[in-house]
Amino acid sequence: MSTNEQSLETTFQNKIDSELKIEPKDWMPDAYRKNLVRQISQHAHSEVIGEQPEGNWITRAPSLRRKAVLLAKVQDEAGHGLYLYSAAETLGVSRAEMIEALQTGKAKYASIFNYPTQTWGDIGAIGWLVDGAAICNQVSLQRTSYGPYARSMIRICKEESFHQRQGYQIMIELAKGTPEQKQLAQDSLNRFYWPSLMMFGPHDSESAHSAKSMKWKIKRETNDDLRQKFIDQTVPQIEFLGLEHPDKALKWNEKRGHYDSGEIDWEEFYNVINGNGHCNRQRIEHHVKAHEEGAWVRDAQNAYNAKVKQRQAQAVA
Amino acid sequence: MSTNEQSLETTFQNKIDSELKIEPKDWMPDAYRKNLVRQISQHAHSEVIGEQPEGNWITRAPSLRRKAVLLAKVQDEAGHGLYLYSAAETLGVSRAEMIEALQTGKAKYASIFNYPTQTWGDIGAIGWLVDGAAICNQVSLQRTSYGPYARSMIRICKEESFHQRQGYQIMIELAKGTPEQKQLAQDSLNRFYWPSLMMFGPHDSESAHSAKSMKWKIKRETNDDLRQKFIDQTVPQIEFLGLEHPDKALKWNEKRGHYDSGEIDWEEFYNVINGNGHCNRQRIEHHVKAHEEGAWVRDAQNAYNAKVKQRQAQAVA
Amino acid sequence: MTINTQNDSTADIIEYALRLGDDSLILGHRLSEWASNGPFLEEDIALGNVALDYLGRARMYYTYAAELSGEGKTEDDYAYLRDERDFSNHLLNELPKGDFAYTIVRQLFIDVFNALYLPLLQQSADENLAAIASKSIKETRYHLRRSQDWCIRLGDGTEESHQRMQKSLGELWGYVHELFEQDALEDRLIEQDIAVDSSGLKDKWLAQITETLNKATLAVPDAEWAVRGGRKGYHTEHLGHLLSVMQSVHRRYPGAKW
Amino acid sequence: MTINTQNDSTADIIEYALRLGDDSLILGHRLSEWASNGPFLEEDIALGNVALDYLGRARMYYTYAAELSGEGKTEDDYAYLRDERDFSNHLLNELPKGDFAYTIVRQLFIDVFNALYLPLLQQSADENLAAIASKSIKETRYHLRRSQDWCIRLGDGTEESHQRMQKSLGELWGYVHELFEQDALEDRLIEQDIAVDSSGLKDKWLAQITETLNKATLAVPDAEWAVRGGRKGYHTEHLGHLLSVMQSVHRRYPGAKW
Repeated sequence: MSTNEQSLETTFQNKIDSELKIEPKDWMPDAYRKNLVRQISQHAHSEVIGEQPEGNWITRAPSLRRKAVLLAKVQDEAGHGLYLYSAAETLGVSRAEMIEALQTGKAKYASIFNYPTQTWGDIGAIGWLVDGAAICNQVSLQRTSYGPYARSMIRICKEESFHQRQGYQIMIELAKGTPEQKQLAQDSLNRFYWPSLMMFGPHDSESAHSAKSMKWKIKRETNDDLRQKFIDQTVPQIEFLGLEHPDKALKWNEKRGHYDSGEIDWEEFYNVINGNGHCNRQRIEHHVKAHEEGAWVRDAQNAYNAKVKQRQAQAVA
Repeated sequence: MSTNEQSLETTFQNKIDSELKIEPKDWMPDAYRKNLVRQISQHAHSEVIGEQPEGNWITRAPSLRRKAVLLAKVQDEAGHGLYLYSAAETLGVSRAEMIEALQTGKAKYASIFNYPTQTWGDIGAIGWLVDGAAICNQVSLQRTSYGPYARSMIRICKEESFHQRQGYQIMIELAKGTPEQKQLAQDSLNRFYWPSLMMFGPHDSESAHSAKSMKWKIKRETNDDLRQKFIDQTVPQIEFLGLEHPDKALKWNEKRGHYDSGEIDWEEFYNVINGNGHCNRQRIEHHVKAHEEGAWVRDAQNAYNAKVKQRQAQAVA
Repeated sequence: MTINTQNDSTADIIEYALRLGDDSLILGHRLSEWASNGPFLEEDIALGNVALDYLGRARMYYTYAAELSGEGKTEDDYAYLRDERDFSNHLLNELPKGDFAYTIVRQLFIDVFNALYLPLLQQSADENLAAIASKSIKETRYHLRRSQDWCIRLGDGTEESHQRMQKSLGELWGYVHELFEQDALEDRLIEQDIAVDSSGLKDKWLAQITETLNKATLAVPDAEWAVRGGRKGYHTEHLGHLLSVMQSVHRRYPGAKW
Repeated sequence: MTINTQNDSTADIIEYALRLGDDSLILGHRLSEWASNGPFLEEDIALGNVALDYLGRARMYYTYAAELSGEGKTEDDYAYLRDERDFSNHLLNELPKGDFAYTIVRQLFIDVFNALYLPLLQQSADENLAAIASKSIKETRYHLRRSQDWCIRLGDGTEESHQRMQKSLGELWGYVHELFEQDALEDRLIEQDIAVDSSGLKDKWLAQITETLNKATLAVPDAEWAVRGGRKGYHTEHLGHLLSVMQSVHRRYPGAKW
């Protein structure tokens, strides 16, 4: 590393240590840039792929109100995808490149979306648990060191809390509804609880990117801390619903001031990540199909814009 | 016309007048051949296109028994299409040519299949009324002058009567069922009664092909006679179901020994024939789509057969 | 609103509100099928917006019908517990979403129609219908700009996009005629200045469509076919499939609240 | 049939019969979607035949389960009044019909499996299950010949047909593993010689598939992925849509007879 680079890196780290934001035009280490591109684009892809499991129930939503709320939510996810792609673009990568990385499997998206939505209850559980887990993460990312990312997070967090409340509302209606509805709620809780805990990633001891990310304040809290927060906040919510907690080993630890919980089935976690989820193939195929079917539209738009430019140029000449 | 042709035509007409069948290798007038190709292929196309309106309810049939019966019926229709294409092929036209004529609109199919199937009751009404009308026609065609066509008709008639009974059974279940089911039956009867009468074609006075077809015994009974038979047989069936007759002008005519009936809305008839039915475009588009999607399968089969032939030839050499 | 005290008119108005509600619900449903299927993210969002606007209108019309009926009905009863034969939307709204060109052409047809229709409905002697129209007009202006823009871009884009647009125009043309037709029920309401007389709108509609298509280098179809029946519940085979999906959960749990 | 007097076994047998019934119904349903969609008329007919055979099996298994349950249930109660989470078919059966290659590959996988499975089920200590197996074996032999023939024709046909077959093999491979897996319920029934132990069939299955694919100039996929869960009601998103359509009319008219 040259002296110049060393001094740049020192300035960079000082800035971070003083809680100043790094902005697109600022110098930054290559690894910082890469790490951010990876994380932001993965986050963007998750929003976009997340349209699918929930979109799966728009046409079947059991009331017009719920249909409108769900449609608006799925639309918000597309919007979040947009902000995040834009934030990543400030780091010098194009949306087309990111989409290509998603479709070829080079870039990842949240593995939770490889679980199928089987019942209307799943729409409640996803809003409540999956968005809830996402928020725990995103709240801490509002203070992330990269400016455009932090600002996207502030905007996204507001909408996500709204989504979480809507999801929990669905759960309340179900849990306080007919016995069959309550059964729907319990079943969805059972299926989505553990995968939600997995959303925080491996234990800190196993996490590949954590140390560096913490130093650079890309991440502000560790996987395990965030997960603990989520576990703790979810207990009274389950109680309020009058549902059974899926974790039979769950126990209040007076000393820690937290709940101790049963161990996550990491084999399942890696199993789903590695392509054995119900929907891994389906999600990417769906994305590729929509993208390919839209190619002629994008081409037409470009062709039209070029024509307009040409006409304007001719008009000026 | 040469003397030779005249004598051939005399022999041909004598044969017909003596109720002998014309067979593929027999001499026949060009117009007879053309007329037959038109009629048989139209009949074949009707069976094939008829798969669609009924196929529309296979996935929604309300009991497993009905699902099996309906699936078998639709399959029978495909079978009838096959016999009839084969019968037409004996006249020197290929199935591919006939399909092409169907898809480009040169050949027709029964206009009844341009009406949509909107409810499960329609499956009953089609079996009962549409197949019933078809049978009236086909029974008389068992004695048609062209041998292969007559023999197809004998085979087809057996299955069609079976279908008609099944359709009527559906109507009985509905008409004797809950008030809502009875309403389904009445609604389907109302929608399919008049179009079924139209299936016999225009009045004899208006029918373009009738005179010649009667002379050649391609047709054995006139449109109006067949229609009258159908009207008469349907009255007690409607009564048995306890449904209202859709023809408010219907009245028994003691002198004629037949029912007098209200006038058919011929404007609607020609309207639907001329492309303004709900399903005209859909039916042909569906057929074209399935045919195009199957092109690679047909190609593969031909390629494989050619390979096998070539290998056999090489093995012999 | 003296009219609502007359029983006959009330039944007519309920039916009229349901017709407008059905048009909105079914079109909104079709548009909602674009979620995660658009040609790019911005379109997922924009189509979702339009879908939401239509869904919103459906809810207002149904809620008004439910109020008038005085039978304790809700918007959901109309959406989820009626059968195909009870739905009275124009056929144009129920046709499958098709490709993007098909969706844009349908929207153009309907947006131009609504841009003419809603200002008249806003003058309705029925204050509730007038109020719904007022809320909808602004949305429709935005929808219309979008449809016109897309129509021009795609018509005057590539050869493929031009062909797709022209094909969709041909496929949808026969379904527009019933938008301008009325039956005795609407005639009665027109006489009371409640319903809109759409029969007089066809010339203006055609002029505006022609103008947009000209800009888009597309030809106005001259095909003579016309399919009709939506207002009488006489639908294409597409609607039944839409309803069997849409109503599946609601019907599965009778009486449940969501 | 002394076994049926034991309550625990009865519940197990009902569940086992439902599993086999669900496999048959869902696959039969998918095959029935080919009506009017085949590549030529002969195939509309042939696929309809296979669909009918599976539908017939479903009815036999369900009817037997209904008899055992002794609650006055019918075959239709199982087909029409259970929810997605109650269905226990293997996932392979519920995947969409796909193109003709996809359908043929799935049939090949299942036909080879059934040709091994049914002769063992025919030996079941449960006479009713044995009888259903007996009736089905002949059908399956015919199905298998068809699948093998088509597989060879399409694999060794054109470049396009070869590619489509290879693609379908890749897409379906991960779904075959659960065919050879059992849970405690089936283990209990295996011990009583009622259920078939399919775990031992995998090698034979693979050998036969390999033989056919070799003849078809197709490669046996070596991908390591495996998706499972059907027997526990843990389904792909495709099944829900199938059921919402399939059950729509039946659920719409509760208690009606057809």
